Amino acid sequence: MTTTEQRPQSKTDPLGPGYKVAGQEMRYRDAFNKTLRDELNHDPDVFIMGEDISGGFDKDTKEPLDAWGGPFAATKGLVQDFGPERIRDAPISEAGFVGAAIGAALTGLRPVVDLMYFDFVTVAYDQLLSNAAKSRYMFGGQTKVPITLFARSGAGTGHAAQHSESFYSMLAHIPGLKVVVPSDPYSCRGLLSAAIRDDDPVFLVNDKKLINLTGFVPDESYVIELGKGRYLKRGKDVTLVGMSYTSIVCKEAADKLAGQGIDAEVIDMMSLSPFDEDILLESVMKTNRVVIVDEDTPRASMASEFAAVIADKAFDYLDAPVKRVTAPHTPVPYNRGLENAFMPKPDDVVATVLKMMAR
Amino acid sequence: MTTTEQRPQSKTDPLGPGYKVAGQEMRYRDAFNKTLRDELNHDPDVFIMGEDISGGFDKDTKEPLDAWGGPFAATKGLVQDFGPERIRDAPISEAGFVGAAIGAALTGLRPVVDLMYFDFVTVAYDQLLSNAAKSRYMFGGQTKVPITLFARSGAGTGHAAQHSESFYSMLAHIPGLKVVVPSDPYSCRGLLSAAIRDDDPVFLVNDKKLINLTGFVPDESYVIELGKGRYLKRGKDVTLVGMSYTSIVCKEAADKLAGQGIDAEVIDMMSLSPFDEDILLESVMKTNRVVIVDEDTPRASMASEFAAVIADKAFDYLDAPVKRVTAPHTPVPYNRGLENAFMPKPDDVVATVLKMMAR
Amino acid sequence: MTELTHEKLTWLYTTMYRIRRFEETMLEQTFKGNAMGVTHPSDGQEAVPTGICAHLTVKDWIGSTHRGHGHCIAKGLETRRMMAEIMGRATGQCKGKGGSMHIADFSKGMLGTNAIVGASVPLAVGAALTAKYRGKESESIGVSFFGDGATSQGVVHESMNLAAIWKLPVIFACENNGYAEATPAWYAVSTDDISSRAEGYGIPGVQVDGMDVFAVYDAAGQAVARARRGEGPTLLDLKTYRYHGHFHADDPTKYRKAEEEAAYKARDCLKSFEERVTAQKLMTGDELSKIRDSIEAEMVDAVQFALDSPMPDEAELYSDVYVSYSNPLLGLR
Amino acid sequence: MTELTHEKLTWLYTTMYRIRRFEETMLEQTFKGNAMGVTHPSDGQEAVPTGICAHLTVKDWIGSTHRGHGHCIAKGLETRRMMAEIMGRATGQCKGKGGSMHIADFSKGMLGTNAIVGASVPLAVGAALTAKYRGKESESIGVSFFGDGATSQGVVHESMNLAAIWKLPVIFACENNGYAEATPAWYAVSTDDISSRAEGYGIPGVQVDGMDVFAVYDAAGQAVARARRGEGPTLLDLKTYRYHGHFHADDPTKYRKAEEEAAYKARDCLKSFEERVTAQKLMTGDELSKIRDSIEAEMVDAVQFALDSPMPDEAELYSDVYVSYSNPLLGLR
Ligand SMILES: Cc1ncc(C[n+]2csc(CCOP(=O)(O)OP(=O)(O)O)c2C)c(N)n1
Ligand SMILES: Cc1ncc(C[n+]2csc(CCOP(=O)(O)OP(=O)(O)O)c2C)c(N)n1
Ligand SMILES: [Mg+2]
Ligand SMILES: [Mg+2]
Repeated sequence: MTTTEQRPQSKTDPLGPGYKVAGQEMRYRDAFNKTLRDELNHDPDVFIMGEDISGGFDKDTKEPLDAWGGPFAATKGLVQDFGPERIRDAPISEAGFVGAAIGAALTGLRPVVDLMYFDFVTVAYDQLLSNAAKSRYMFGGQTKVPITLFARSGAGTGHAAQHSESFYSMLAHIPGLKVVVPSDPYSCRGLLSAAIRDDDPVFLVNDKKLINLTGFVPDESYVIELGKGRYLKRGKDVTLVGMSYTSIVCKEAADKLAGQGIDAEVIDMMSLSPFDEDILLESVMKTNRVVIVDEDTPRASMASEFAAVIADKAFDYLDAPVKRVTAPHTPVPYNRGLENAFMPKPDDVVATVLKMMAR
Repeated sequence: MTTTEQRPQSKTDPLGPGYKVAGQEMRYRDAFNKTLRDELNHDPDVFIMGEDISGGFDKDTKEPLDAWGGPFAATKGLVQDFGPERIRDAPISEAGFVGAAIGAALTGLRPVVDLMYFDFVTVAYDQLLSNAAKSRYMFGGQTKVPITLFARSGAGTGHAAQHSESFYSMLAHIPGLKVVVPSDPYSCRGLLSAAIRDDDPVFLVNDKKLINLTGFVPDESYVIELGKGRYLKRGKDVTLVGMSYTSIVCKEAADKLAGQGIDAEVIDMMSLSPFDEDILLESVMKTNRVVIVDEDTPRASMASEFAAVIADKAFDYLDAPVKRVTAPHTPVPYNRGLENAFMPKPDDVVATVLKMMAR
Repeated sequence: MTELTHEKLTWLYTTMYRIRRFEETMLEQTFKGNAMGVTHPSDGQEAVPTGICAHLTVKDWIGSTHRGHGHCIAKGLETRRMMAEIMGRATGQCKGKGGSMHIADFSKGMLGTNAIVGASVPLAVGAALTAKYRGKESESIGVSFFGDGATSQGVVHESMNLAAIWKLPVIFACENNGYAEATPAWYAVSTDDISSRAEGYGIPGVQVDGMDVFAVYDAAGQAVARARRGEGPTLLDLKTYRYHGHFHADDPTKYRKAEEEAAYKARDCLKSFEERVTAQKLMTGDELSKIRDSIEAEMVDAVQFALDSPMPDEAELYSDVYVSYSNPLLGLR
Repeated sequence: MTELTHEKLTWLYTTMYRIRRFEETMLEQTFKGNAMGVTHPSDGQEAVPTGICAHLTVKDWIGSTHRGHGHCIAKGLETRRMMAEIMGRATGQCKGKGGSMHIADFSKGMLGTNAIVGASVPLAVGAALTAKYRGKESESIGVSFFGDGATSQGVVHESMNLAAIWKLPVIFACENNGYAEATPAWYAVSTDDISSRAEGYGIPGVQVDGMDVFAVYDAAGQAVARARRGEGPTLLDLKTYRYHGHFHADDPTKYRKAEEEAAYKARDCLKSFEERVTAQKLMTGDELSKIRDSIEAEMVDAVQFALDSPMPDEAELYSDVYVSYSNPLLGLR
C-alpha cells in the first residue's frame, strides 16, 4: 500500500515521479466498486449497509438477487461474494440504520453506509451530528466511531430539488465529522480506502456527474491522506480552487484561459474537513489571485471558508479581491436549461478571471 | 406599527431621533412572551406548537395547566388566554410536528413552532430543508410557507454537547429559509413580530445567555425589517461584527478598547439570511479593519461568509487581514471552565484587535 | 358493492383510464427523450387514488409521493399541465421547475408529489390540522398516500401518533405494492399486515384489495366519513401492484416473478371494472369505449400542448425562492 | 417469583439502593452548586434497570437516556466516577467533558446516557447487530432504555422495525413513568398500552409492573433468553414513576396529583422488596441494613472523591474531537 498526496502525472507514472505501477483506465463507479471490494477483503469487520444495495431478494429462496447492483452500481456483485450479512439491505429508515451503524461502530465494527442520494442525509442528520460526530468528545475520548458514509450529490441529471443537493459545507461545519470530495477515479479510490480505514466518521460525497467519467487507477490498493489537496495544474497567474466536480470545471477553465495567455494554477481540494490550508496558501501566495469554484450554494459554504482563510492568512499577498463562483442561493430547478444555469461552468470561471486580470 | 432599523439610542428615544414612545425595561424572555401574545391577538391564524408549551394537563378535567409556562417561559400564561387549540402541546416528534406545521402553513395558517433547544432542529432537519425551504420554489411559486420556528442556542449554562449548539450557519446556508438572531429584548420583539408576519419560513435563534437580560422595549408593537443590521456603537478604527450573543461580546470589547484609545465600531447583524451586506461594507470601508465574532464553530460558518463578502467587495479598503474570533472546531464541553473557554469573550476580541492595530 | 350512480361509475372509469394512459404516454415521451428527468409510473395502481379521491372535493387535501401522477389526476389536475411539467415547460403545473416528483396544484387541494420517501405524510396531517383549527373537518380532510417502503420511515409513525392524539381528519393510505425499489416488503417491513400497526395508535386499520376500485371505494368511504364526523384518522393498507419498474428505466423482471405479475394483471383494475359494470348492465361497452376515445384524444392534446410550450425563462432560476428577500444572492459569478 | 439466589437478591437490593442514594446524594450536591449542569434524577424507577441488568454481563450493551444514572449503576459503573463526572472533574467517567447526560463506560458495555430523546435507541440496535455479525448473540445482546415520551420519536419506530426484520438480540425497555417533562402520556401517546405496538412489528410486547423488581426480573429474563436464543427483539412496557421532578429544579406537584404520587410511593420498589424478602425469610433485616450502610459509605466516598478531584486541563477543550486530524482548528483567536 502506498500513501500519496500527488495526483498521477501520467498514466505510467500515477503516483508521482519515480513510481511505476500497474493500472488501468476505468470508470469512477467501477473504481468505487473495486475499492469497496478491496476493503471488504482487507478487513472482516467492514460491512456495507443501505437501501437496495443487495438489489432485491428471491421470493422463494429468500436469497439476495443483486438485481439492481445497488444504487449507482456501487455495490454491484458484492452480495454474491460477501453475502447478505456484509452487504446488508436496509429498509427506508435513514435515521434508524445510520444510528444502528453508529452503534455497530461503537461496538467494534467498521460500517460503510450507502445513503443513495446526498439529499437523504437530512433524514439521518441528528444521528450524524448528535451521535456520530460527538460520541468521542462527549465521552472523553473513550471511544471512536469508525463509520464511513457515502452518497451522490450534484445537479445536472434532471433529478430536481430533492435529489440534486451539494450541501457538503453543512457537514464540513460539524466538529467531529470528516468530509471528502473526490473528483476522479484515482482520488475516489484513494480517499474511499482512507475513509474506511480511518477511525473517525467520514462522509464521502460522489458527484453524479463523475460517476461515468473514466480515469487511470492503479491496481494495487492505496490511500490518499485525508485533509490533503493536490495540484491539477501548475500555473502562475491565478489560483482556481475546485472541489468534487468543480475541480473538473476549474481544469477546463484553465485550459480555456491558457488559450488566452493566462496561466492558471488549479487546486483540487479533495478533502473539506480537514482541509489543506497549506496548499491553498502556498498557491495563492504565489499567484496572488484566487477564484474558488463550488456547486454548493454560497452562503456559509466551503467557498466562504476558503475565502475567509485566504483573506486572513494570505492577505498581504493578494492583488485582487477573493472571488467565488458558486451555485446561486436557490434550490435546484428541474428544467434542463435552468439546471444548467444553476451549475458553475468553465465559462463562468473564465469570465471571472478575465475581469480580475483586467483590474 | 413602526418600522425601524435603528437601535434605540436611549430609553426615552428608542426608535431613533425624533421618536418618543412609551415603553419599559424588561427581560428578553418577557419581551418574547409579550410579542407572542401580540401576534396571537393580531392574527387568528397564528398558533403555537411545541413540546410542553402548555405545561401539563389536569388528569381529571383534561384541561391544560400551564404548570411549566413552556420551555424558558416563552409561552407562559398563553394557554389560559388562547386555549389548547392555539397553544398546542406536541409529543416528542420534531419531524412530525414541524412537518404538520408546514402542512398547516401550506393550507392557510401561520404556525409558530417552539423547538425548545436549538440542537433538536437536526431531528426535524429534513422537513425544514426538503419541505419548508423548497416548497415555494419547486412548486413554481404557487404557494408560500409562512412558518416561524424558534429555539434556544448557545453554551454557558452547563447543558453540554447536545443542548448547547449555535449552528445557525447551517440553517442560513439553506436557500428558502430565513434566519434571524436577536441580541436584546428590543431586537427580539421586532424580529419576532416580523418573522411571524413574514410569508417565508423564518428561524429565530435565542441564545440562552440573553434570556434573562433586560432592555428597553416599546409598549407598542413594531417590526424590524428582516435582513437589516444595526450599529450598536459608532467608531472609526476597526469594525467588530457580532450576531446574537456575540453582539454583546463585541460591545463589551469595544468598551474595553475605548479604554486603550481604540475607537471600535460595533455592528449587530440581527439577521443572517438575508443579511445586511450594506452595513457591513459601509463600516469596513470606513474603518478598514474588521473582526467578526461568532459563537458558532468556524468552518463554513456565517463568520466565514461575512469574511468572504468583505474580502470580495471591500477588498480595496482593507488595511489588515480579515479576522474571525469564533468557537473552536469542537463540540461543547460540560465542565464549566472548558465551556467558558469554548465561548468567544471580550478579551479574545480585544487581543485580536490589539494585534491587528500593531501591524 | 355500494350503490354507485352512473355519474360516479363514469368518473371512476374515466379517472383510472386517464391515469393508465397518462403513465403510458408519459413513458413513451420519456423514452423519446422529452421528459427531462426521472419518472416513476403508477400504472397498475390506479384503483387506489381513484377509489379514494372519489370521496373528496377540491377543499380536501392530499399529500403524495415520487409515484404521484395517479394521485394528481384523481385529485383533478389537468393532464396537459402535468405533461408540460414533466417536459420542463413554462406552462407546466410548476413552471417546469418541479418535474414529475414535484407536481402540486394548491387550487385543487394537491400538496405536491414529493421525492423524499415519507416526507409528505406530516403535510397531510398539517392540512387536517388546519381543517380542525377552523372547525371545518366535515368539509376538508387530509389524505396521505405513501408506499409500503415508506412505512419504515419514522416520520410516518410520528404522523400517525399526532393524528391519533389530536383526532385529526386524515386517511393514511398505504399503497402497498409489495416493493420499495427492488426490495420486497416481506424483507423490509416487519409485519405481513401493515394495517395491524393501527392498533398501536388506537385507530382503525383496514386491509383492502387495492386492485379493486369498488373495494377501495367502500373502505375509503368509511374512513372519509369517520374523518368528516370528527372521529379521527384511519389507516388503510391497500394491496396493489405496479406494472412497470420502479422508475422509467427499471426492469422489474430482474427482481419480481413472472407469475406474481401475471396474477396481479389478471385482476387488473380496468379489466375487472369493465367486466363487472357490463355484466351488471351498469354501463355499456359503448360508453366505456367512448370514454377511452376521449382520453386518447386528451393524451394527444397533452403531449402536443407540452411540446409546443416554451421553456421557462432563465430568470426563473432565481424567482420563487422567497416571497420577499432584501438581498438576493444571484449566484456569485 | 422466579427462584433467586441469595447472591442475586443481594445484588438486586444493593443496586436499587445504590441508585436511590446516588440520586439523592447527587441532588444534594446539585443544590449545593457542585454539579455543573442540569441533572434528571431517576429515584422511584430503580426496579427497571435493576431487574433488567440483573440478566446482563459486561459483554452486553445498553443504551440510555437523559435520565440515565440508574442504567449506569445497574450496568456496573462506579458511582465515584459518575459523581466526579457530574461535578465536571478530570477523574469523571468522561473526564468532565460529558456531564450527567453523557456518561458512558465502554469497558462496562454502557453506550452512554444521551440528551436527545430517542437518539440512543438505534445505538443499542447497532450493538446487537455487532453481536449477530460476530455470531455472538448468545453472549452479547443490546438493551435500549427509553421513556414513554420517546415512543413518539420516529427513530424508535425505525429501530424496532430494523431489529424485528433482522431478528437482532435487543430488548426495547420502555420506562413508562407516565410523563415527558410535564406532558402526560395519556395526552401524547396514542395508546394506553404501549406494548400493543409490538404486534405491528411482529414481536412480543409485554406490560410489566415496573415498581416491582421481581416482575421486571421475570419479564426481562424471558426477553433476554429469547434474544440470546437468536429469536429477536422484545418490547417491554414497564410502568413506573419518577419521585422527583423532571430535572433537579422541577416541582412535579404543579402537574401531578398528590394521590397519584402517593399510590406509587406505597408500592416503592425498595420498601416492597424489603417486606417481601424478610417476610419470606430470604434475607434478614440485618443484612439489608448492612447493605444500606455500605452504600451510605460509598456515597460519602463518591462525593469526597469528586470534590477532591481536579478540574480538567484547558487543553481538554481541544482533544478527543477526532482520533486523527491533520489541520486542527483551535478556535480562531
Ligand atoms: C428518504 C428517502 N430515502 C430513499 C429514497 C429513494 N427511494 C425513492 S422511491 C424508494 C422506494 C419507495 O418505496 P415505496 O414507499 O414502497 O413506494 P413505491 O415506489 O413502491 O411506490 C426509495 C428507496 C428517497 N427518495 N427518499
Ligand atoms: C429530541 C428531543 N426533543 C426534546 C427534548 C427535551 N426533553 C428532554 S427529556 C424530555 C421528556 C422525555 O420524556 P420520556 O421519554 O418519557 O422520559 P422521562 O423524562 O420521563 O424519563 C424532553 C421532551 C430532548 N432532549 N430531545
Ligand atoms: Mg412500494
Ligand atoms: Mg416519561
